[in-house]
Amino acid sequence: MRIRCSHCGERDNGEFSYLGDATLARPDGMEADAAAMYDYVYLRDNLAGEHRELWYHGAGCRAWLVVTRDTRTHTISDVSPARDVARTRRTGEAA
Amino acid sequence: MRYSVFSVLGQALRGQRDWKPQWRDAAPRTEYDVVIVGGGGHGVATAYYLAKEHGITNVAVLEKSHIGSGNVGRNTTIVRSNYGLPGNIPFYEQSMKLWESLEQDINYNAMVSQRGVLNLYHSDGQRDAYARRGNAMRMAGIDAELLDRDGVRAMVPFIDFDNARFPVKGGLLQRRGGTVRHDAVAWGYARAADQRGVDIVQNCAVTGIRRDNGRVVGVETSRGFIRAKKVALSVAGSTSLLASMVDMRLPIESHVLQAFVSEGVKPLIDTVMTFGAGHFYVSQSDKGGLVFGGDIDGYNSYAQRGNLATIEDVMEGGMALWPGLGRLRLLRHWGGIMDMSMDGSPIIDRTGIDGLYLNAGWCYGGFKATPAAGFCFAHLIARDAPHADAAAYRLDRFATGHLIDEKGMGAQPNLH
Amino acid sequence: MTTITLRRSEAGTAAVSPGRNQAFRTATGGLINRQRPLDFSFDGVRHLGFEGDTLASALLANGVRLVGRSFKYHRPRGILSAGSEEPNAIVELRTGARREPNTRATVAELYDGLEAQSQNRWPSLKYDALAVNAFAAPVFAAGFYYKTFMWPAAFWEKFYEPMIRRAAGLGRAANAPDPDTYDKAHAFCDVLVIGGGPAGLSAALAAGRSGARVILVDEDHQLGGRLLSERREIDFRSGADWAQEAVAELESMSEVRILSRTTLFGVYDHGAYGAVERVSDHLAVPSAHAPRQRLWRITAKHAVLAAGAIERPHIFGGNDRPGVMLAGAVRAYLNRFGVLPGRRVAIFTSGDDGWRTVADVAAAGGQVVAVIDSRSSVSPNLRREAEAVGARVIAGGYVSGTKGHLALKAIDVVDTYGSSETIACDCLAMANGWNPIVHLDSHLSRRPVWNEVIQAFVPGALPSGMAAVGASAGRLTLAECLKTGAQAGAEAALALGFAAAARDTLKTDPEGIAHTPLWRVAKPKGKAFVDFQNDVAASDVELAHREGFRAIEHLKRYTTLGMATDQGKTSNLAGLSIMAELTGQAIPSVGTTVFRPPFTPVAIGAFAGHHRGKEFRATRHVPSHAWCEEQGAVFVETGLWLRPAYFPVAGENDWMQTVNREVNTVRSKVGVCDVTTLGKIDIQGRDALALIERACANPFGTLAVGKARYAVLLREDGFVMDDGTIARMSDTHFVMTASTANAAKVMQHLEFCHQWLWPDLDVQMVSISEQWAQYAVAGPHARDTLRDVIDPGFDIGNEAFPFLACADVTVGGGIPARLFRISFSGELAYELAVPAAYGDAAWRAIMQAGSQYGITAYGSEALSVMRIEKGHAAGAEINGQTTARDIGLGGMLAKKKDYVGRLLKERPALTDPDRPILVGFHPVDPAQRLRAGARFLAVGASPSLEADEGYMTSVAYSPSLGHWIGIGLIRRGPKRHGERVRAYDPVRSADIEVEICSPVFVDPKEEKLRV
Amino acid sequence: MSEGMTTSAWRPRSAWAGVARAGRHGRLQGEAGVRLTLGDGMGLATLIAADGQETALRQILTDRFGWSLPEPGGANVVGERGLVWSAPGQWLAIAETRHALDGLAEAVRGLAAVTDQSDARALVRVSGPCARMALSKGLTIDLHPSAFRTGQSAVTSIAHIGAQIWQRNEAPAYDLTVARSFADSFWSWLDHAAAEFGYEVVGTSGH
Repeated sequence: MRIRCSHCGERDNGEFSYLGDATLARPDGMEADAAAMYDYVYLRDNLAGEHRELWYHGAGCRAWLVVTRDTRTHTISDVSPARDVARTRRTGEAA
Repeated sequence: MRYSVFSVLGQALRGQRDWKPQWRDAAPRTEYDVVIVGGGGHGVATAYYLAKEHGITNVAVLEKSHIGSGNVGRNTTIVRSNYGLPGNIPFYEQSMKLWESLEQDINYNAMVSQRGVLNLYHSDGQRDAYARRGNAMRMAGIDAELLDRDGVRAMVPFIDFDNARFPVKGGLLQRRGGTVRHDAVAWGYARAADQRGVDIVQNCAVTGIRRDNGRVVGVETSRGFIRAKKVALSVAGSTSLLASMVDMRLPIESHVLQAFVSEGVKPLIDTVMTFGAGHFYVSQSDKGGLVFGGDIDGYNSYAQRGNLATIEDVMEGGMALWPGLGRLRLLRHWGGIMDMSMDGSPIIDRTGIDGLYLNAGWCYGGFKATPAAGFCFAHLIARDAPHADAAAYRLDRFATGHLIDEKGMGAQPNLH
Repeated sequence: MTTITLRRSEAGTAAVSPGRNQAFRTATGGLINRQRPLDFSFDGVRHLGFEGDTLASALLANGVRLVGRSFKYHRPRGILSAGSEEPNAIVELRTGARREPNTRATVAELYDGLEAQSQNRWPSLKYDALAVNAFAAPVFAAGFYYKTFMWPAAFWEKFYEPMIRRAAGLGRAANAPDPDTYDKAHAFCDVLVIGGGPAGLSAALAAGRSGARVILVDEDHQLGGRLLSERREIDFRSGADWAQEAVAELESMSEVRILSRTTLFGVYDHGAYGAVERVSDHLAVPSAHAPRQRLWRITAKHAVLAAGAIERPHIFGGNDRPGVMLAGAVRAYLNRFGVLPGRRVAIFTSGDDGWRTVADVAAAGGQVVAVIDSRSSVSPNLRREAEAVGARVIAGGYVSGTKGHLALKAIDVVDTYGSSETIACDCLAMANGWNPIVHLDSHLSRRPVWNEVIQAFVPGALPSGMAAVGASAGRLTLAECLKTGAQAGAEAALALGFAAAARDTLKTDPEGIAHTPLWRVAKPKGKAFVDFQNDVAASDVELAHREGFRAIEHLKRYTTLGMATDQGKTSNLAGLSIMAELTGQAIPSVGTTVFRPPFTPVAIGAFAGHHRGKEFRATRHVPSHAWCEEQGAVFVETGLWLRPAYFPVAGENDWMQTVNREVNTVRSKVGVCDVTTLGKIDIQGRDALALIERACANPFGTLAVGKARYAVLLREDGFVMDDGTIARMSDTHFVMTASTANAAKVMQHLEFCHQWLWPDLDVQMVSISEQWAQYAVAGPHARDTLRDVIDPGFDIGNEAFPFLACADVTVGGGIPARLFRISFSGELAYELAVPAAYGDAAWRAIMQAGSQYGITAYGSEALSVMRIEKGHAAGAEINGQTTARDIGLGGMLAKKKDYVGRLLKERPALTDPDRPILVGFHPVDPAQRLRAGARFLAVGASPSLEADEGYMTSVAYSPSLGHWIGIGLIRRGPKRHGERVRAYDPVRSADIEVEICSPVFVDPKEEKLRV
Repeated sequence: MSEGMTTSAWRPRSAWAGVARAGRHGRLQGEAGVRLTLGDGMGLATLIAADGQETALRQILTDRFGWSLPEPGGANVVGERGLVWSAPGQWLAIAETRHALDGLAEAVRGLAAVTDQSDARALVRVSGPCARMALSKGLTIDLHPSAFRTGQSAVTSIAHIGAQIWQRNEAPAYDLTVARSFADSFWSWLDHAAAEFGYEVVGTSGH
């Protein structure tokens, strides 16, 4: 498998480590409740199809990436820097 | 026809003419007491024990392909009960005991081979962790031996003791562990369930789960609607897909685990051996091929294949442990889809929906659990209460914190 | 049909007479070098062959036809094919540690001194005792073992299984460390061409001429594919000559790389391919510095599959007799190797293609005794050509059986009217059509589709960037191979932006491919084999059908059809076709088998490459490593690190004596320990503190500049991830340490926190683990020692530099360093960090400075003893299953901030008062030894899971106390000080009484570290 | 501080000490296919831009040091000085000696964090006709001129060991660094990879 890192270009998947679903948002702050945190930590859609997921380019630029990949075919349609995605999301939340 | 040396010899004289299909290729009826979704090892075992232990025979096993086409036919055939946590220990030991009497019970030779499972350790810390586990096993009455280096050498003299990057210091041995011919487990249970009246329905894909007033009433399938009082999901690898039909999210991810077999050779190793300093475990099939594997590829996948990075990792582990493997050839490698749960342990439980039962989250350990999973799942379905040996496999344990995390990896499925 | 003479080897005629026994070598011809005779042996008998031979061709040249015994029935087996699909002719190649079982003689290149042995026979190939199995064949039907061997149960492991295992298996592995080395290489290209036959060469030429980067892979040592084995014509020269010219042109292109002797074995995601190059397998031993094999990982933008096709055998009685061969193989031996596979050859064909064999046999001096075509209508031209060389032609007939024991002597033929006769022959060539090699294109889970015209599976829809051409695409004629290859090569290049010029169509001699497959003969005499190697006969397929194993995967698994080392290359379709017939279905309705990698078996060593033995994983060395080695330190593997465990000195004869001395010296004088292996992270920026506050479970807001603090990190699920220290060097600059084992994990986690959870924090973070050598100097004389190491002007006294202080200092006369007053041992202690290049010098300086106080170097063992004496949690306690509360850190957790793990650590099970909590243990009888991993249970309780109260996590012999001590997790531990329990350790036959105590065994008031 | 250093009696130890030996190794016939020059005593520092300060940082580096900040995957190295891209917003500054970078942190204060890494890496210059082929045995990136040229860099791994590589010239010559503690294992791989071509080691082997 080859993943095109947003910063480094295409690399073998052995350079990356996988975390999982990138659509989940951590319930932040002292107001967050345990039920929401349980949901965030434990429950997954586990889609068969396009899956947005977090990968870490640990053997490269150490960037976290949001990869959109079809879990049935492994076809990757998008890779974005996670920090950019996260910032955009936070802006969206704030708006 | 009952299987025995006599029937085999008899048929040899008759040109094998009289053998019948090992199970009926049943067409689905319109209604059952219990519909089991998934004709893998667990599904057919559950049907068998429903019939045998609980007298419930109005049962259908619905399989989208053919019996045993999933992980029961893709694994590395290892059976063991060398677990260390109280939630797991009684369950896997029950499974081991069922393995020990399986063939006579179902009249099918599944080649249960108690050749021992040897986990190697390479550091004092690993040794102590194995001691902790072995002691827990012994307290539960399960056999466990902690071998030192010489003890290991006596069993597997050919591994690298002299030039190893991570020298072998000893191992945890469970002699009652071993291997079982995987396909035969599925076939044997299917045949035995069929003989007790269970309908084994192949080529029947479940496309929906119908509910009425919060209660399950049946399943939509590629062969029409089938009414059922109870529906039991036993579809490791695809659990989340089935669960999504009733809007249920689960603490499960689907991951691909690769397995490997070498060309057949004369006997080399007569135990199951696990490398403690790399991702590699190996045994030899009765046919002569070395059957081996390693870690999961580590990303969500429903494709039954993996990638080179993992393959090389496994082979490096193999060569590091056993340098005599170099000229042996890899014959075939394939991938299976695992239900990786959030704590590395399974779920056998009711769901929030009346009449819907769940057997899932087996990670890469489902094969060894087949008899007990069938036994305990049948118990749950029949009595609506968990079997004592599987009582810890609750779905709410993630919320309550009663995790069964043997490796201590936390809520990251790909690390279990 | 035009007849073209193959390029003859130069010295073909008289210079070297055929070798001593090469009775079946043709007088001339073949792509072999008759000037280079090669000596080899088979089963101890010496023969001669020629350079260019395979082991199979050389054996045939010497009249050796019996080469092996089958798997189950031990039937005599010969050579079926001339390629990598071979199921029968598998031998043990080489000897000793280089022995390679199951080697296909048909692809093993001959070299001088080659030694091969037949396998799976005893005592000899000719007289194989287990051939009696053949008489028991009626019993040994498919799956018979599932029905018996069950009584008595205990007999399986003791009797039945060992017997079966000994009989099964094929060759014997060397099972000695492989003496050869393996290599890996990574290659990238625009167009990968798989297969160097006419289609592949055309594709490579078209793509190469455009300037694209091309890799051409072929498993043979000589490119040309079937062109080498057939007498064909391209543009008025022989196919072999054309291939040679094509190769020469390709070799002249700088962007084309040709990998011959290389098998493309697997297709992986996103244009990744695996190939193995047999660099030295054609040599007796690899030359110096050369690997035996090299694993290529190829990344290609486009791929052209030109892998060719495999000929299908016929299914009739005794079709496994040595001498029965594929017709294409017969032609390969005749044309390429100059070998007559038999003198009296019969041909059994179901298509025009098989008739090609007639002229080839005749041209090589053999006699064609008969051509049996299963089709009743045969072209008059073909008939005429055959009859012209004296062959009988039987149209509409079939071969029903064979005669001969160890080799073919005659065939039974049934003619179109049903009457049978016996025809003497020593070779039967079977031509039942060709199956395109669809293996590679199905590796990515694509299913092939059925093609009615050629009655075979061909590639279905392929992933983008992949094209199949030539025979592997079902385009079986030479003209189509050339055309589709050139087209695909040009298209791939064009798609990648290279200008590919079209070339003239090449002219080829005419060929007929009319074909009506005969899936099996009507009335076979004797066992008709489908899978030769696994001894699966047509009757086994019938049995599987009878027993309900009708799905293709069931058929395979129940009968083992297609599961042998050839993975069913010659048998899968035959099995499928019989099942189709039995179930009354069309072949594609029965299913397609899933082809898995590798295409042909690959040596495990090749996948491992350099990474074996000591090089399995990298070894990391600490900065004091050279000194430690000089001192004869004993090292221990800790993750990738090699750490000094202890430093024996003269007169010490067991490790414990050494460790006790090290501990005692630290506690009474001073010691130094290399703690460089700790992870070190530099955290700077406006929001550095904010990130630390969210990542760590204890508060840091109050940490003053110049101070360090213990830090605990939780996972989001509330369990402890790691612990370390955080030192504040300035308002916006922190240095954090993580444990050796978790260094990388913590770095990754912090990056996650920063980049994903809180992307708005302005933080600059980098690992400095490698920059700084870090040494713990501990003991009452630690300060005295360091005063001589640290440059004058830095006050490291207790008042100016109290416990938990940190500061930038210089050492050795101006070298920047960092000093932390932290202690793992419980003694007055400092950790001194110096630039790693000065690590060696600093270490020596510390040893020098401390010598007047009796300094000792201490290793990880003494470090561990002292931390247990102090009750500090480490890896055995922070094992991923414990909470901060479990290990006695509950009190330090922050209450007024959000941090990772805050919420879920409060789950009921994690706050259960009955949870095991860390305490200390000492043996009631001080002479007794403790062991980690022992379980705790009440005195007098009988062992059971219910009685289990926890377990010992770490133990040490405490020289400070003079007895063993331990720390461990036990239910309600802190409330039970003084209580006695059993430490039950049956796996080491130990069961001793211990008393629960505080986990801090030494200096509980912490007086020593604050002086 | 820097003046003090010159008077130090402490001798730095090369990362290659006891690991690499000068001279000809591997295949001995013909010209060495690979030439390995050991780097030693160079100044290295990580430079990480503060959020939103990249432009200002770029300016000051140009003004004060004459350096241009390379784009992702770039390396602007002239002689033995320059910057190599390492990660988003992060570069490796290189200079002939560790002291040559002494003023960097002060110069970019507020704009970027500077962390000394002079001791963290082992550096080797790889050149010679077979340099690409030898490196391709461990590197999983494409070094072909159409994909990787002078002025390009990559952070990747080589035979399981983290590495940073940049191309110095079209000869080609590459500078390659690995973490210091891995020097021994890395060299063992390099020896294995280069032996079939014959290789020559030039430079210090430490004291």
